Amino acid sequence: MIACPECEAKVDLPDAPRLNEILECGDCHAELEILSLEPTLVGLAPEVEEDWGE
Amino acid sequence: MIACPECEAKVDLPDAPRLNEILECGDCHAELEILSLEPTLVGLAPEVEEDWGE
Amino acid sequence: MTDITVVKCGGNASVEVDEVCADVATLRGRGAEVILVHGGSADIERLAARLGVPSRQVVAPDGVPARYTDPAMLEVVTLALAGMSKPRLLASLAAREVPAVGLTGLDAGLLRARRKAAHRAVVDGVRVMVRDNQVGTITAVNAGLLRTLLDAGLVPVISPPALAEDGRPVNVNADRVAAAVAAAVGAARLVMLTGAPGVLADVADPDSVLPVVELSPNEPPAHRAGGMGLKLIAAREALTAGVPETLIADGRRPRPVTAALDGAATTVV
Amino acid sequence: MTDITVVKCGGNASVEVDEVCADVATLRGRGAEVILVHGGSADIERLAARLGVPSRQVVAPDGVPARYTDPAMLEVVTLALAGMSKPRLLASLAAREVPAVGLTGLDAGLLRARRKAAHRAVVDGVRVMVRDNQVGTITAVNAGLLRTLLDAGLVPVISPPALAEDGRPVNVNADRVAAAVAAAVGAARLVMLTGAPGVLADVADPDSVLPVVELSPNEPPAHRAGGMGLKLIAAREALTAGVPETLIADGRRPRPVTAALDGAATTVV
Ligand SMILES: [Zn+2]
Ligand SMILES: [Zn+2]
Repeated sequence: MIACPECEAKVDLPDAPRLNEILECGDCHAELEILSLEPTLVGLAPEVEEDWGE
Repeated sequence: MIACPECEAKVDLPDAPRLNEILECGDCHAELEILSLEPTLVGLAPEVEEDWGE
Repeated sequence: MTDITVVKCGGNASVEVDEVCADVATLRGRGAEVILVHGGSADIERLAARLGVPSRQVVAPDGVPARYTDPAMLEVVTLALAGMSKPRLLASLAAREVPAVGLTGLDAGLLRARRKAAHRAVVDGVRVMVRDNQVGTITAVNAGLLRTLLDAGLVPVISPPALAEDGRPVNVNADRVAAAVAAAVGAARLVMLTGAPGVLADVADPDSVLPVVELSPNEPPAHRAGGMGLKLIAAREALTAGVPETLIADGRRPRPVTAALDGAATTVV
Repeated sequence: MTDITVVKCGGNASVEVDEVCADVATLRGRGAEVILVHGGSADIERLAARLGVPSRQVVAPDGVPARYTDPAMLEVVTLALAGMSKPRLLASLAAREVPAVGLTGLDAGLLRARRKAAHRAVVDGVRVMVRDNQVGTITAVNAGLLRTLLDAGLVPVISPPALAEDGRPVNVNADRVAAAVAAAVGAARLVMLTGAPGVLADVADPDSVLPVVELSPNEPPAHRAGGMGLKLIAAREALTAGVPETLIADGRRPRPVTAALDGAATTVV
């Protein structure tokens, strides 16, 4: 369980959280990124430019 | 058991012969090389120039 | 006035390697200047398997999967391309008395790239922010180095990796490297050899080679199936940058480049 | 008149690599022309272990063991030197804005070698005629290629393998490559960096560095212990071929080449 950095609502963590995993806040729908594990910390997932050709 | 190519005496083979292994004829002391296995064939081991620096 | 032909090939199977290198020797015999750009996906996959490095994929939001070059895989890419694919090509060229010099982007900043920014993708079924994908897009080519080598009668043999802005190596797409090189040296033509007869109208029908494919400057290319998407993007980049002629042709036949230049290819416009 | 310095280094440990590359940058800043020759035994051993390729030895009739480069090991040598050691050096030089071009003997016939003839040795305890040792001794160096690169302001970064008479790659000793290169380009000096303070009178005493070692033209060198034998043979080859100054010095310190040129080295005559 962790608090959404945008709206402070409780956010459920998956059973096996992964580093850099993207979650969605159930309340405000902000996209969050798991920035570390043990302790589990999240931040707002950044907006990035999509370059669809690699 | 195999015949020496130099003097035709019988030459004993080792228990586990290896390809390119060097044997000595017990009679004429020529150096022989195992050139193949199954069948086991030998030839005279060539004289070669030694270059002791690699 | 230069008349440079840039040839992009796979670099893996020894039969193809010998056929491409024999053709490069032929082209040079006629006085042409040639630059060879290569990948080596089969060498990369085989080496990754031998070293126990998993081949991972990122799936972009549009559903297109791409290689996930994590740091372990970047090491394998460099090892395979510089240590296996390139020596195989160089030995084949040397056997044909074609003087060639092997290069990656790390040589005198030959290929500089902008590191791909963090992006959303699905990895191993989980939606993540991908931050350690060691890939980039080419931003500059050291054309002066290539000119020096060509003037000395040498064939440059070029592959990834490239040098990112932070000075560390990154993986780049070899077809796009070929396009960037062709543009930078003002090549007369770019010939991309592939494991298909050309761009196919129907991927399941090897006889459906399109003699010409027309690309629009802005939209995703049609005929993207069968791995052609990135080759068509690369072709467009070359054409946009002024390379007059860009062909996609079958690399699995004798004299693959000569045959392509004689017309047995898909011309991209 | 050229004033070329040929530096031979190991190429393995990242600290040493950075120190050598920083020193190369310094030397070039003073206007010197530099050629870097490298090995990579630690990379070879590590990669061989990862790939499950056994490291085998041949023991010559005089009891001296040497690496047995069977075909599997030759592949590992090329992979490690061209795919790991060389890219590490090139990235370090690029980070210091030193334009460098990586080369092996396969590039434009840079290093040609005579394949070692079949010879008697003991392998795995059995006396055999060794016929598949993929090694050779250098017979020719493409000095023209090196001159072209030096004239363009580039640092050649050279390693094995070499090209045998049959056009296939063979392993060669990197110290002797350095000597052959120094001789072929008419270098002013050859500096061989090693993992010891220099040539030691007593291998067990790191303070027993000999300031000068004199070699006779025909007999095996004294002070062969600790792996110095081949370096001294290489030094003699360079001196015999006309290289005026040949040093063996510690590569594990900051500014290793500069320190050696300032006198902290063993000079071989
Ligand atoms: Zn929220
Ligand atoms: Zn006999």
